[in-house]
Amino acid sequence: MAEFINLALLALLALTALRIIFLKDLFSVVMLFGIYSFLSASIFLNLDAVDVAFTEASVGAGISTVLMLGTLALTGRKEKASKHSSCLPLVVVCVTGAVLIYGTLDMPPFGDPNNPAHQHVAPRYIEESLKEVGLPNMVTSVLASYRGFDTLGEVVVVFAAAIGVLSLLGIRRQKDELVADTGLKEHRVLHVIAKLIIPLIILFALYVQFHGDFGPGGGFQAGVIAAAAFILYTLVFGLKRTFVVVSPKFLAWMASIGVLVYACVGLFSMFKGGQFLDYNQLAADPIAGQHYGIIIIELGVGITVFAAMLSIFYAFESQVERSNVQ
Amino acid sequence: MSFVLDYYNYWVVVFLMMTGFYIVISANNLVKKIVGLNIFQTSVFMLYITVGKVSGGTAPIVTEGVSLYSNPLPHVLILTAIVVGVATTALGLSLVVRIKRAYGTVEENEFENKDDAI
Amino acid sequence: MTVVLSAVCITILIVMALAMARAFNAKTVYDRILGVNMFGTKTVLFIAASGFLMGRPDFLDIAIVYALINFIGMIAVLRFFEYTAPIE
Amino acid sequence: MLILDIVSALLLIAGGFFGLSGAIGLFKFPDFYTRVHSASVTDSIAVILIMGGLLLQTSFDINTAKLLFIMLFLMLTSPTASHALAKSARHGGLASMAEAKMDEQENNNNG
Repeated sequence: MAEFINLALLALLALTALRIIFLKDLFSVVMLFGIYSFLSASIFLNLDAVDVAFTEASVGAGISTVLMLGTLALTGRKEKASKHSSCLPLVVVCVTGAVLIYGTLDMPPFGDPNNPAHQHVAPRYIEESLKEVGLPNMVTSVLASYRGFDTLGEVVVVFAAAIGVLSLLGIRRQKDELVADTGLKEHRVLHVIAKLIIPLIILFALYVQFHGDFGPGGGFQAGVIAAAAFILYTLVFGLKRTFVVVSPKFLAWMASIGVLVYACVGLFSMFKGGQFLDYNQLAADPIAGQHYGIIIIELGVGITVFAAMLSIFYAFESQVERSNVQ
Repeated sequence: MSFVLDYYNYWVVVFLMMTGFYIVISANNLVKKIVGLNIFQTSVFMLYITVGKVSGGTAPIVTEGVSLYSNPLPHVLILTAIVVGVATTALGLSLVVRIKRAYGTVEENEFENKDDAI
Repeated sequence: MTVVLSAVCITILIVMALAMARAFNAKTVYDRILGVNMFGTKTVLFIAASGFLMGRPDFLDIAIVYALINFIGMIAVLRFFEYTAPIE
Repeated sequence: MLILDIVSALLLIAGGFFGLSGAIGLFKFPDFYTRVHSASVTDSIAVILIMGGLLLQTSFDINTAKLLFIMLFLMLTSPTASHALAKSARHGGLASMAEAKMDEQENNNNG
């Protein structure tokens, strides 16, 4: 049954990608891209990558789609007909595709336990991580402990991207420039329901943040889900009212604090006499030290991702509202 | 049949990758190009996760009574790659917005002409 | 029970395919949004049902995220749709 | 235990049936507003039935709570989304079938 679901979902995914090529209405392209992300998340789930499915569903489908829609509101939704002939790209793509298909024939068969990928580092993670780190979720142990330095790099990349977007677009801080009642003000039912479910979303984000050690989830996903709650608030009630709740300046502080918390854990373990990000030094018992370390750095990741994603959204949304005023 | 099942995932990955590639090189509109880039990117994610799957295995979260788990390493790599991917997408989209403001268009051939005029 | 769950999974897959067909070829843009929305809610059900089918129902968190993001995406579409003139 | 299984199977099958009928309605109904009707009403009932069927298979643990949460969430958001969509369509000037017919008749009378 799992194989059948895999076949069917991949076929639907290929169809969606094919349809996106021929659509000229960019609004529809972005909506189909949302479907594409959802489908690929279901495929990840079916291939046992629970955490990846979680991230793709929240980050890929949610944030990218919202940002693309915001861009379309600024750039217009019609793609003009291209004047180039599409012959040359088609030939290039077909030749490259044929070469790659030829290359796949040398790949190990799908799902074989004797594949080279499963021989080298993975057995250690699978067999030892419960003893060494003490968390049931191997993905979290590898992410936060074994490859903690790598994850620090990723968090810095997210932080840098937020700085990049803010320096390119900037958030309008003058309150007068924003209209008092933007957002979907005609939709009364939406106002009531949004007020009802936003607390539920934040609650769920906290659950994901702190349950990530035992089930799917963790800082990246929790940060995005918490940001999604405020994005929903902005979409329904307008940017001006959201600025009262979470101001852009506060977010800038939060984003840096998250990275600093992460890096400080590393420095603290060095101070205790271990290597950078060596959590065993954080407490007398190595396992307890690992637990403290992972909880704190996941919190740092969550705070940074939340602040970075929300400020990126603020930047786009303030552009949209400004262009709407003019 | 088992030959097809063994390689089906890889073929779909190649197809998606080429679809994304085609959109990137043939589309005229910058937003559509970014959508193409994202499709390309997702196909790479799919390749990694396909490699990490073990038949009969289950998700790499320790539970009682399960001994065969899928490979957790590709999952970690892709999890962070997705978040970074969104960060780069956001940066690309903000560049598109700036291009629209500077040139008044996001169609590739149109602002190329304007560049010549300047 | 496995038979029933498989049947339900396949039915939901068919419904997803139909909703997708609606989103691919729609007379108005609203029909397209409707198809996308229906696809989203049916995916939530699919994930829940397939979790029980595979015998590891502890991944329902992902279904919750789907439901949540689907709603937010829908609201975002309606919100930004106001700023763009319809062409269909 | 057996009775619970049978009830759960019945609920699941009924849910699948309603989902399918909604999807067919998406193609068969004549105008947008009737299509919203077919999609959203069957959506709600399919959610209740399928989630109910799955609830009977849990052994009252955290999965039960999560299923209830999903159900509550979908019951709140799915009708709201349909309502907002229909309202936007109305606001955007999309005519229903009856209105389109009336317009046509008026044009015929005038012409």
